[in-house]
Amino acid sequence: MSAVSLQVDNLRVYYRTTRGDVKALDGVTFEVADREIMGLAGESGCGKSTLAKSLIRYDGRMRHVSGKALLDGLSLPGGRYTKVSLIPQYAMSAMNPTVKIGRLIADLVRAHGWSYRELLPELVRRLELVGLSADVLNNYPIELSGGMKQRAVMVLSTLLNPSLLIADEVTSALDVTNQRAVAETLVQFRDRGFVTSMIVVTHDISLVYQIADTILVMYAGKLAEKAPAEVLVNAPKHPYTRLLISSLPEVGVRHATRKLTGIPGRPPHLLNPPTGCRFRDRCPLAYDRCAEEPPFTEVEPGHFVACWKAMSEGSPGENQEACAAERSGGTPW
Amino acid sequence: MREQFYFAFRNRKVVGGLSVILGLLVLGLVAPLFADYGPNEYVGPPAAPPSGEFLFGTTTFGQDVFLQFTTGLRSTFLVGVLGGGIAALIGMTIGFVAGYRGGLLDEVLNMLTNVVLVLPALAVLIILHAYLGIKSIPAQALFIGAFSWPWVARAVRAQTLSLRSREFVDLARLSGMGTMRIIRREIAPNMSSYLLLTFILLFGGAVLFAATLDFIGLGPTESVSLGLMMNNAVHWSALHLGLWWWFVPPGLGITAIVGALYVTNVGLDEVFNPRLREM
Amino acid sequence: MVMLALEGVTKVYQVGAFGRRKLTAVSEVSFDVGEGEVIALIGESGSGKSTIGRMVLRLASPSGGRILFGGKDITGIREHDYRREVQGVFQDPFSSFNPIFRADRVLHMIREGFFPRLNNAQWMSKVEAALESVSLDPAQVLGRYPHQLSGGQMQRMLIARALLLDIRLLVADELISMLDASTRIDVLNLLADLKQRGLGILFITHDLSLGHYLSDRTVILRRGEVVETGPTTEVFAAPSHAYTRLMLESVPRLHQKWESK
Amino acid sequence: MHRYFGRKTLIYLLTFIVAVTLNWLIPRFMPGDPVLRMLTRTSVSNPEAIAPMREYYERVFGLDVPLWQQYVNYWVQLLKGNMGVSVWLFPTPVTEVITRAVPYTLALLIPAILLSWIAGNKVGALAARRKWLDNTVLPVGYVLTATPYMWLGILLAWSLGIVGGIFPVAGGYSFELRPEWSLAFVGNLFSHWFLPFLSLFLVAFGGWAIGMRNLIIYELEADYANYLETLGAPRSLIRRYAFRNALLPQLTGLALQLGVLVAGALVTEIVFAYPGLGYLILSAIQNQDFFLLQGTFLFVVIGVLLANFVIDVIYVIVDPRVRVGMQGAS
Amino acid sequence: PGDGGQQAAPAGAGGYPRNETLYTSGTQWGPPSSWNPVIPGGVTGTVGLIYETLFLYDPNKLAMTPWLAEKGEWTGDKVYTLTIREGVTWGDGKPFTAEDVKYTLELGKIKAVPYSNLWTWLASAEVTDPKTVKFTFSDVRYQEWDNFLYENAIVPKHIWSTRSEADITTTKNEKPVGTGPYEYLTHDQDRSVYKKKASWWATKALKLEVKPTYIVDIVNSSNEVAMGLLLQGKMDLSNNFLPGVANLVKGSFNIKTYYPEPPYMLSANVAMLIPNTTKAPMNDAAFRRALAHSIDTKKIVEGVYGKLVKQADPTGLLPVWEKYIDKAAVSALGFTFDTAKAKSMLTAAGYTDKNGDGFVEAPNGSAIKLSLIVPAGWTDWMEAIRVISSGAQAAGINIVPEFPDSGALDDARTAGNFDLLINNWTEMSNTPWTFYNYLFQLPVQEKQFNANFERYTNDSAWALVQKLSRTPTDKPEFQTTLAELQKIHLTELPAIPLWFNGLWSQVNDSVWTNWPSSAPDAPKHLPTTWNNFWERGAIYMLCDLKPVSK
Ligand SMILES: Nc1ncnc2c1ncn2[C@@H]1O[C@H](COP(=O)(O)OP(=O)(O)OP(=O)(O)O)[C@@H](O)[C@H]1O
Ligand SMILES: Nc1ncnc2c1ncn2[C@@H]1O[C@H](COP(=O)(O)OP(=O)(O)OP(=O)(O)O)[C@@H](O)[C@H]1O
Ligand SMILES: [Mg+2]
Ligand SMILES: [Mg+2]
Repeated sequence: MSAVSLQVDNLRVYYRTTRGDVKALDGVTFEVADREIMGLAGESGCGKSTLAKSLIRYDGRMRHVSGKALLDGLSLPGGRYTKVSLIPQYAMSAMNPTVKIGRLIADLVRAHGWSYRELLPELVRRLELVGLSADVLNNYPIELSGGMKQRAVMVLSTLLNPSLLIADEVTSALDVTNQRAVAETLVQFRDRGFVTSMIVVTHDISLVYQIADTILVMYAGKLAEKAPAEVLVNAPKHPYTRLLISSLPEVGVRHATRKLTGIPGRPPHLLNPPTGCRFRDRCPLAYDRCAEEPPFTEVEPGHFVACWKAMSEGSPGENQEACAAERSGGTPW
Repeated sequence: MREQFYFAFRNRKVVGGLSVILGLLVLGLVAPLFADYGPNEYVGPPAAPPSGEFLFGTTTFGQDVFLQFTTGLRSTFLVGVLGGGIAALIGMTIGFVAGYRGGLLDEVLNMLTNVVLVLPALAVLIILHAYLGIKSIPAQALFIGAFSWPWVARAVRAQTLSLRSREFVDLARLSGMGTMRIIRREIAPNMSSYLLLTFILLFGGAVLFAATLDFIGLGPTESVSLGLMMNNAVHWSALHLGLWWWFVPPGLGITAIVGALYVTNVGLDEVFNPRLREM
Repeated sequence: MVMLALEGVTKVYQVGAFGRRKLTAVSEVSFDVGEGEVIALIGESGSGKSTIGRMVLRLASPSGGRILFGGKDITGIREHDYRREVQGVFQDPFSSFNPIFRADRVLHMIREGFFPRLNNAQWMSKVEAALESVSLDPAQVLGRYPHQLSGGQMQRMLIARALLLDIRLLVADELISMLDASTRIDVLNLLADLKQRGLGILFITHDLSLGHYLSDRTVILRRGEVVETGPTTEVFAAPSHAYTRLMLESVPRLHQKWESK
Repeated sequence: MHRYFGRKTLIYLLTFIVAVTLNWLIPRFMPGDPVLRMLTRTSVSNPEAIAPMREYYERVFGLDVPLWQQYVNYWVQLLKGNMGVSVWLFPTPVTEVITRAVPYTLALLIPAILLSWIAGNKVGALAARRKWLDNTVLPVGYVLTATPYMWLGILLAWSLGIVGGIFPVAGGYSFELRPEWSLAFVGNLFSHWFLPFLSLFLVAFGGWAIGMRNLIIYELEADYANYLETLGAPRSLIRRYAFRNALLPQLTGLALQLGVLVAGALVTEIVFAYPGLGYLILSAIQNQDFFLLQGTFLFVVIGVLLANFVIDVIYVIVDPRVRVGMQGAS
Repeated sequence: PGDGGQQAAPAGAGGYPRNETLYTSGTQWGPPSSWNPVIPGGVTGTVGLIYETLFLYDPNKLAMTPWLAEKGEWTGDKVYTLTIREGVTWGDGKPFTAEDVKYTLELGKIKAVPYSNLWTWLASAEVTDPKTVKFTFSDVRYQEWDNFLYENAIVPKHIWSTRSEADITTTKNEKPVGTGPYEYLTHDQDRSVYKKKASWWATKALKLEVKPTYIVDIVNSSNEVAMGLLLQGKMDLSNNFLPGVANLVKGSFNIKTYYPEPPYMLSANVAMLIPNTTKAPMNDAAFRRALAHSIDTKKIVEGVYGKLVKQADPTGLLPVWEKYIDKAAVSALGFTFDTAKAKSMLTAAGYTDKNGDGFVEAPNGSAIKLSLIVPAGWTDWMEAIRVISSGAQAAGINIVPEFPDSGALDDARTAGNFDLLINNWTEMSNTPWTFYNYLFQLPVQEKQFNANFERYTNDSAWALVQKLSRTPTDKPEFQTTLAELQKIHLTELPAIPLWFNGLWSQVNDSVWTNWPSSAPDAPKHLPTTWNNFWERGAIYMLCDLKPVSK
């Protein structure tokens, strides 16, 4: 993790609706380093997909309000496929049903000025890597099972070795066993250099923890916390992250032994989000300073957080210990 | 719902289409009331071009084309509403039952649907009309309805199939609701916008159908209709004698009504289908 | 005390035109649910969990085997009576509500079907009691449309709906899988409360951690067949079947990384 | 594959049986006596001659045996390709009358269907791309589909034929010509064919153009289009795919529309006095020629069924989804 | 000849030279399908242009003209001797003989041949020598015999005798061999084409020569198509009913009709209002007469037909029979449109409005509501009965127009299930006997196929009709019997004559001239191609035509 690959600076992207702008991405600033896999987590509707999309392509309703995103000096959105690529959530339906997969790939790479014939050996190699035979190129998408399609799409998306790969909820529809296989494949892709860095969007922190180097947590259109995976899971600083993690049932936790609790309340509506810290209403630690918007600041090397409390504490405080104590209640196995 | 009204009234297609339809409907309902003679009566000079007295001129017999046109509009609307309504009723019933009940009943109904679907409806209607001699507009509408439902049944069946697996249907069953009640109270209301669109298309189809039948002289014999006007105009050589005011208005009327229906349909589709709204 | 018992239950679907192909969704499944017991039915997608749930709810009928409720074959119980005691909540709160009606319609349907004779006041007090027992504020949820409610609220409301009847068994088919991590746990806790109140729960899930969190006993299902069953703690601590082990290894855990293969 | 076609064939067979039975049934329960009609129409002046002739012709038309036997005979004859003898054009066999008219109808229908489909789809696809084109194609398309076939025919006949004098407005070819392979004759055939063709073409064209435009817009919203877009595929590629995929429902649409198109052709022929099936049907109705009417009806049904079948085959060839579904894989 | 004709391609590239070709239409309403002269429904000109009859009937002279026959006369009480013309040959070169005549008549012994009833009153036909046939009758019906002689074509025995009985009545006879001036050349769905034969017997025998080398008879698809072709000069003679043609005659379109002013057309048949006399109140002659007075025929003639037709004579006798009309009887018993008179006649007969609904009730108090039917789609008649109904209603008779399908109407008419209808199956012929036979024929049967639809029973009238048939036209008795029949008709009015339908005929004289017309020096033959009218003299029209010289 040396050079910075992706630099997002105060990016604001809103959705136009009849009732006003939905402030789905309201000033986010972060970096993704070379060879970094960054997990992007958060509750539903917090703007994860919006962030992913705005690195690739604005759709008709999205409005760029301010800020910018640079990938190796290239301003995003731009360089689709060759520089930034995406594995979509809807991998099952991502391929044109009436075109053979090989043909689809050929059309696509040719459109980007590559020769399909030259790419073919590499393509076959990668298919084999994910456990597909070269025959699938002669199949129509419908002739493959869901898992096969997912893997084919992964290969397709990364064929031109993009610098940044965005995987948006690629595993949420899968069974645990497949989930693991896909997640591990993603890591492999990075390790083999098919992609330089990666953003893995998911609402499942425990999954992202398995594969990501760093995890970025979003809340209501804003960044809450970013830290190396280990740190974020074991020593989160933002109250939201903490509560989120503590509400996750895990194999090992049983209701009878330890009752988990959820986060009370609901995330604010992004049409008219409250000023100041957006988590304020649900935060057990909220105090008057929170009426002012907390900046997303680096409190430790590589650990960013947007919380007045966390910033003032500087280092892990008593809250952290409390969490650790709670965890020890679980069944140790 | 209120949101949909809001969009409907802002949608140019819906507003434009509806204005044409309502305008013609009102014309059809109101204008004949002001005439103190019947649409088939010889009231003016024969074959007179449009004038202040006879807005659309007169036929070779001196009948008032405007009066015939406005009276014909009534038939057109009647046949559209009835024919479309009957087709919708049959198609939806079959579609709902087939889709919801499934199994053998579905197979049988599906077969029936497919059979009626490939039968060329107009050909069937022509022989039915030819043999039975359809006299009234409701009868004509019945026959039109009886043969234009299959695609509705198909579409409704497909929709019902997908709705049937929605969990609220299971929930309704768990609450002790019977099949028909579930179809009526749970499934149908969910498709109401779709059903409305379907009805609009059927309405337009029935109007065109009726016009075609009237034109070949198989329409209700005891009424005035736009198709019959065209038939008469052609029959009495209006083309060669240059009586354009006799055959232009009825066709234009039909085109306007059906076209407006289609446009309204698309507009409503945009209203109900937010994805299309941006286009 | 055994309340619900499945004995060699099989379900075969006829698929394709004229049902010429057969698909065995559930095969010879036997297990039971006791009074006030939570049984987790765990399996991957397509393993037949929902089919079992639907058979228990009598939304589908078994092609073989028997389902007993209170010792009686359920086909012998009047459907109406059965539904007073056995109800279900489904995976997708969004599709459990008919989107064009107010959300509380799901409650009123119960009234039509089961309490036609209650007057409005009696009924309302019953509804309010049920809502409060799932920690919903009646004033906040009644008269709202589904899209104005959160997923958690919706699921609670559906549970409240079941509670309007004096149910003894609740079939919960993936009822929290669509919810956010933070809301999910609240619903889960609610189920645990209900269990404490003596309700038997057939808890269907593909998420091992959720099953583990709540259940007393676990049934692991694979391709329609039961591969492993036993008290939850035992199954999870010492899985005997290779498939169970594989699943457990694949579960992503916080604080513990996958061991590389 | 077998199952798919087996099922389709079953449906077509059933439709055919229903059509034949309907066809057989209706005239037998309707008012009017075809034989009598034939005799009275041809002004046999002597009243006393009618009764014996009637008896005689009932036998000729096979109307003197029990109903069930008439039904069986009907099928037997039908399978032999014999649709009976026309009452109106006695003693010409119905099949002969029809075979003379069919080339005209096919010459109208096939080009009108194919060209309107192709052109409509192309223009519809273009319209989905360009705003200005969309703004013209859409209203024009709606007006065209909403136009009754006969009215457009009347307008064309009146404007380009009678007033403009550019095209003839009636008949298959000029009365001063004899059929032969000469430029003059073919040109003459063409000029008579053009207006009926045009009116059929235009109405159908409008429908296809709108259909294609709407389908493309839907297709462009599809996941695969979105994905391709995400991967920076050029619009042209996405549009090509969308077009290709939208053609499939359009193909189904074609099968569904066949009946309507045939109907359109029939009325158009009537407007232009084009000597095809439509004109025959009308005459058969007016002359109560049940046998001819039945024959034309069956012919139309068979034609539509065959066309449906062809479309099914094409569909299977172009849409992999159907094929896979048929094999029961997936 | 059929084949030979087809090979002999006409001059010009695949076409027919315009100035040698006559384009006609108005008879053929469907694709040409039969050239069989024995059964009805043959293509226009099958009888007339290809096959010919023994006599023609000349409606101007009201007399028979020998044609294939040289003469025919009553040589005994019940014996008619016919001498055939010499020098007549069939299209294949074989001579025309007395055997052909005998053979043709004997075809009538086949039941399906339309003239089979001939043999109920004809006893035998004998060929006494190659030129002579002797007919012996069991019952002499002069009028009917004349009718037979000029309406039925003679067929060549040498060809037809090789055919089986079934063949004869079902063959299309695609290669007709006749004696007439034309041979069949070719046909398509929408036309049939005739070519002039190299020689025709009448050229030598009667100095007649048909002028057009080709006749293209165009199948009617609709009247407006005919009008279009006529206007473009692509058709010379249209025998269609062309509504609005009066406007064109006045304009400069080269379009002419027989008369340059109303009624434009000669009269061909009479349209009558047929009351069902088996039902009350139509069974009451007084009611029928009152009804007759309520009808504004003039409005029909002018409003519906644009004066293309003529008001009918109250007797219903066509203008050709003018001289037989008993003027005194007409002025005494005839009827005219007079609503007031209709009302008073109704009152006098006991039909009054007792319940004040504006319509009269029967003397016994029962309400009267009658339906008047014409087939749906027959627009001129539909318009006409609207006029009739409103006239009747004005006089207090509640008549409503209805338009059943034509099949249903046929059934109703045949079975007598109707109140009132319009019918016009009374064509111009050689004798008014056909008219009265149509009107009074008895006995009334369960099904009435083509006569006495009013189901009117009057034995004395029927006796008179039969007597008329047995009376030769030149006997004074003929006239007196006719007068009696007219009186019965006018007093009883079992059918109410309304208007004379035209012998629709409009010509474009830009290629051919000298058409029959009312102009002083113009030919006066019937300008028509209708079936059975060739034998009523229309064939002369072809001989009179002159090409416009270029
Ligand atoms: N097309 C749109 N129009 C208006 N609002 C939108 C649109 N798409 C998304 N939003 C809103 O923007 C916010 C962020 O949406 P986004 O899809 O980025 O969330 P997410 O974090 O990806 O959620 P999930 O986990 O459910 O996918 C949400 O409040 C959503 O309602
Ligand atoms: N109505 C049906 N007709 C035919 N097959 C069905 C039907 N319902 C379910 N199946 C099949 O039965 C099998 C079991 O389905 P079921 O829904 O019980 O699985 P599940 O374990 O609930 O899976 P998931 O986790 O995806 O909900 C599947 O293969 C499914 O395709
Ligand atoms: Mg998302
Ligand atoms: Mg399930």
